[in-house]
Amino acid sequence: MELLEYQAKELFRQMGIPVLPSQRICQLQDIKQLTIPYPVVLKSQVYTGGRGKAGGIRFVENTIDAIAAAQMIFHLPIMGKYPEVLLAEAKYDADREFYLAVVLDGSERRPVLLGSQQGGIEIESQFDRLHQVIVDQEFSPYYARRLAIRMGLKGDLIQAVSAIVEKMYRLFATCDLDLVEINPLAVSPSGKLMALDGKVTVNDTALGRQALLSEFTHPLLLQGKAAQSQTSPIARVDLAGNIGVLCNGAGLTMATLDLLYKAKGRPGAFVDVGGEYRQSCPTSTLESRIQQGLDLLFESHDIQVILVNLLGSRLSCAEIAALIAAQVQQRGKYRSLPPIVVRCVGEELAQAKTTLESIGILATDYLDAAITETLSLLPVKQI
Amino acid sequence: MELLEYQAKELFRQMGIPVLPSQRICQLQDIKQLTIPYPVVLKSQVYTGGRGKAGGIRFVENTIDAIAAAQMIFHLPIMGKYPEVLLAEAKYDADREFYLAVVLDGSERRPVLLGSQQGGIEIESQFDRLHQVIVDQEFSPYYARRLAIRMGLKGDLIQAVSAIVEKMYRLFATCDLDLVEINPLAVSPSGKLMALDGKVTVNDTALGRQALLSEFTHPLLLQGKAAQSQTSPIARVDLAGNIGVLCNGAGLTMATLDLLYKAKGRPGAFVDVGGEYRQSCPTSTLESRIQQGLDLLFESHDIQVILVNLLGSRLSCAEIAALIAAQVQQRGKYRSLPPIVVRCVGEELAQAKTTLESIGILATDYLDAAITETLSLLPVKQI
Amino acid sequence: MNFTAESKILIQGISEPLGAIYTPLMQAYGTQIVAGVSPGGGGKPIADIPVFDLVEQAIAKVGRIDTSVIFVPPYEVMDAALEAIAAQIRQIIIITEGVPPLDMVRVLRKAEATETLVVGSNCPGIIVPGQLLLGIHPPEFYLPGKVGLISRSGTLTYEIALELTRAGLGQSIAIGIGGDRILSSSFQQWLQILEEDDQTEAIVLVGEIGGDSEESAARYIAEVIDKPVVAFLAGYSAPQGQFQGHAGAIVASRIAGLGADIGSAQSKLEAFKRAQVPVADRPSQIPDLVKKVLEQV
Amino acid sequence: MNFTAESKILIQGISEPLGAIYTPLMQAYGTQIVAGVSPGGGGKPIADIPVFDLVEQAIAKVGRIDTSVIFVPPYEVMDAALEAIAAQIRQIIIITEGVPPLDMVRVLRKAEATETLVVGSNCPGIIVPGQLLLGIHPPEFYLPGKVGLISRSGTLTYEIALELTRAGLGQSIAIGIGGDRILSSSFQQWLQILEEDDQTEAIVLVGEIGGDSEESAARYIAEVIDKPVVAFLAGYSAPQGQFQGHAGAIVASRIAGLGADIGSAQSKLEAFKRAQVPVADRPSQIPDLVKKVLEQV
Repeated sequence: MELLEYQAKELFRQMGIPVLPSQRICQLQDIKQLTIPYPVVLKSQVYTGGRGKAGGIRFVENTIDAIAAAQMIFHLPIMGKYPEVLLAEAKYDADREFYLAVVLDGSERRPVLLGSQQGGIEIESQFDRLHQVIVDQEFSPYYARRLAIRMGLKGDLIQAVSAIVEKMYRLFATCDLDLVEINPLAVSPSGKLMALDGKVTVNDTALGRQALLSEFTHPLLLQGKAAQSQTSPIARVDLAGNIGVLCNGAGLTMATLDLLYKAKGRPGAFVDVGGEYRQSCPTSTLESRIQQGLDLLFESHDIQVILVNLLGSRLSCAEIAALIAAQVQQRGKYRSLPPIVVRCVGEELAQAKTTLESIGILATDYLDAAITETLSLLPVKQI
Repeated sequence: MELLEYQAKELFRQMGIPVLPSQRICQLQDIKQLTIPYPVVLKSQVYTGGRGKAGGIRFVENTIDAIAAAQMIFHLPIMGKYPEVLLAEAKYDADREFYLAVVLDGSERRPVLLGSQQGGIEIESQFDRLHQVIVDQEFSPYYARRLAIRMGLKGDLIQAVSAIVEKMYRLFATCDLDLVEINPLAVSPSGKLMALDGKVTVNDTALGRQALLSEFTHPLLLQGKAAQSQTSPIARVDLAGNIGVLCNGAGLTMATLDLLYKAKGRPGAFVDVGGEYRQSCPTSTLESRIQQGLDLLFESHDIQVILVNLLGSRLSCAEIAALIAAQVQQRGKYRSLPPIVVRCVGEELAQAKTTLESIGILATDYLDAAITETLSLLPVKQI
Repeated sequence: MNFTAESKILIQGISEPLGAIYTPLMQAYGTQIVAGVSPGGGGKPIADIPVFDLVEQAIAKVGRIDTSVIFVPPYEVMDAALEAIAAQIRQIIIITEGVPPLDMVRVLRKAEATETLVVGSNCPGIIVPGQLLLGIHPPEFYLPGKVGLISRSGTLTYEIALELTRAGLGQSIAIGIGGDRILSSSFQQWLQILEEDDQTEAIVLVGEIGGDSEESAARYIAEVIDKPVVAFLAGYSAPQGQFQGHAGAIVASRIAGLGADIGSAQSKLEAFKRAQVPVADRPSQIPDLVKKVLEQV
Repeated sequence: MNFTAESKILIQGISEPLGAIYTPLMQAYGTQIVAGVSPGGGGKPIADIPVFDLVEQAIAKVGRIDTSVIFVPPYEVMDAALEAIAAQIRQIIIITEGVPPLDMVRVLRKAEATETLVVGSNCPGIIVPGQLLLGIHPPEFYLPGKVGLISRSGTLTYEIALELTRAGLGQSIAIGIGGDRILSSSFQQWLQILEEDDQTEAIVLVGEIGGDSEESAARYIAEVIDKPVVAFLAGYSAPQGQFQGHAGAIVASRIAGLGADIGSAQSKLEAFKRAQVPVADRPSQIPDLVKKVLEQV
């Protein structure tokens, strides 16, 4: 779960990472309560990047300018998203801009410290200039100093920058982050450091145990999309086509979609009812997840055929067939449903076939056959 | 630095260790503001143990009883100390009482978990029944479960007790404690646990870095004797005799006192001006520490002779002699000072002897000679 | 690697929902589950398996344990794994999904220091067809044989095992290394193990888009693997961001010099091409490719 | 143990107050100080010694380091020691006083895992008379010879060295193991090292009241040390609580089965008596006892 800039900076403040005085602007009249002296920077608080180039950051010299700029930013979509909050911050004159980050590296299977003396908006084109230090053993501040040295820093800046990296790492470890990034870290002519922008991504698996911390530190940690995704783990992803796919497991779902595309089909939505080993959704509720998933596909008006592809050691074809048959009969009372192809594997396949064929649904244990059959059920012109 | 019970319990509450509702009583009229329903327990908040047997814990049924009991406890010295605060706490009926502690074990050079099913006031006579688990590697909750098993617990109590031990360990590690103890940990008939008394000792070396934490958690962490001992590291320890000792280093000080006792002398006070390698008192101020120490001994009216014994690689006998001579001459202007024997070792001893003998002070580089000389300077009847 | 019908197996979290479901299935497959651990549940056997409160109690009672299979809830996985390592268990399989990655990093550091083989988290475990099941693979999809199967997926692994089995190509072992960002054992580690395994004659590697596991594996195959390898890849058509790895990981991969396009199906496909590893177009094509590479040996 | 005139020495915290004072004294004694570390101070030599920002930079420039002597402030000691260990330095001496004990525990765990010898914290370090000085012993009190001196104290160690030197009994080595509660190397470790050291013919052990180091050392001497040992003990007359170890430590020691009276002078004296280790009545008596035990060998 990504945090907004002002949330990230609130965490920075608590960790002792230097940030500028700032205020949240939730509505235009908040501008009048600004206690930060002008000039002030107003920044759109959206999750996507590139807001500077899109015009979501404005410098203002007085209240009148500020209200006009805030109104503009509130109505400026960035990558399609409107901000709910702006951040008003003191203006800061940087002599130089550094880049610092701590990120979880799946390849090294360790946290990695990243840094560059060339920070700012061009960092994405400068990955080659990023220096890295892998935190192979338990963290100790010498890793942070090592990064400062690799960045080419000298003298007092070594300790000043490594002190900030150390705090970033503690935030990273304490809050189970995927990423904490400061870009730019402004360096004043006298060597003073200031985090001008901040990005924090919390690992979703850890949200459940950061509840207490977030109460102490920042209640926003548990708001937003992640909390939602925890309470309803089954979601339909809509695509541009007309075939609905219900499958269990991300890999099998992707492979099934790939097969449909390769056969010139156009998936219109898919639901991954999940693997068998997630503790948060015990297997005992697999049945209810299949039902939820089917309903989600039934709700999509673009879907003209549904492919159900389920594999696993505890899936009985007969049970799946009974489940689907019951649901189709129940939902079919009130509306017409798209045709369904069911692919499952097991000893009771014959029984499943009987159950499903009686209501006009084809069942097979071969994936290729299921793909072919699914496509054949589409109206001819649609292919 | 030891914390008072109510301070320890405040930390327990923050860590999620169950404690009873309680209120601090700083003066008698606070009793009237009690929101805890009667019956209530009033407890003297003193650093020493044995307050229950001394009468410092009283159960009261109503406000009138409570005021009388509080008045009594405020005026009851325990090991010579009067409480400044009482703790009023809900009464709790325990089915059983356990003992739990986490302690730093210098012998094992590790933290050690301690536990017993026989807690309560008799624990000191029951050390043999205490079970221990050494936390040899980085802590993980299985160490806490191992303690629960060694304590002989079964079923749900294993997880319930180990969850509390885990929190105690986190408190121990986060706050740099020497000791955290819950005695008794009350067990209700239904298996619910409650920390009825708590003891927390913070390691003095860590007080400097617990400032931030203590601001977040408990401002009292930095109050009391430890803060004092940090600002004035030179202290005079008074004994029953008449010889003053000024020495550098704990080991040498103890050995010097031992030699005086063995020679039938009676030390009346000593000042350890400290080793050479303490970062908090850099060697550059050794001179001022010697001056402070001498002044502390001059202030004691029981001291009839002073032995100065200083050793170290950067101590010049000539400089020490000059320092002592100057101070004796300065202080001696206004009052009569006890005779002094100076023991120091180095090339400039001859010069030191000249300096000191001119004002009637003997200097020697032999410790045994210094001891003999010191005793010889006492009035004969005193020996 | 020590996974045979003689292996002595411990189940940590035997009374957790998944542990309770899969333990009897593993047992039914012939796996020698000698003990279970469930703190607070010690002394009450489950499916005739003795249950203990602590791993060390289990070992004291039943003797040496070769492998522990972990089913405990996500936030208890790190402690369970460290407890197993402290008790000298040197093979650990973590089935649980949703383990915080920094917990896995701590387990990994300890595993490396103690030369412990850890699989997972978020994985179906290991099956050695005809010998033992350590996890949740559906055993009826598998057949004893000579093909080693290594996969980042769960159910897709079963799909491919099924295709191999239907084609009469049995498996020497199948390992789901897991789908999480921090994986305790990598494709490389398992490629090396299967390269040395006498029972394995060919290897099928099942990858997904996201991360750089496949790219690294391809390079590793080109450099040190002599046994024939066939790959399959899922996610050519996956919508952007839906299954992709995290931007931060991509940043880090780029810095590691693995190219800007890392993680995409195209990048992985090209990596396999460079390593001369045939990539199957569909699961049902895998048996043909395996037969072909085996004939070339 | 590798402490000779040829040893290459690093000073961590060379620009800290104590580092700046004692580095020239060590150098003057002939100690080969090849580099200093002072984060932020790299590139500016001190007393002709090259100074670096990181330990790894120092090693890259000057080559192998045998021992690092640490003078950094108390809260930076753990990091400095871990940095030295990570850079493969296998002997570390921590002079600094006031290091939080749990920091020392973490250093110790790492030291044990890497077989690193750590001395301190809060200690005068090591002197090998005539060869090298690693710390703050006053070298003029020492004389090359055959007596190994191990002590928990600082200045008391010098006192006893002085008595030996005055009596013509030189020292093979003197180690201040430190006065803190968590000591990275114990009396036992040093007894074992000196037992194996060819230069050492007799050992003087200087203890204090508090803790159970002397009791454990006495048991260890009785069990495995063949070289003659003489002990001295400070604190017979110390007022209760003034120099005593912490109640918690005593609790723990009692549980460890070391008796209820652990930590007192009486307990230590009896332990030495049981181990047949003569205990000197006063520092000036030590040379006589050493001569006596050497004659008996």
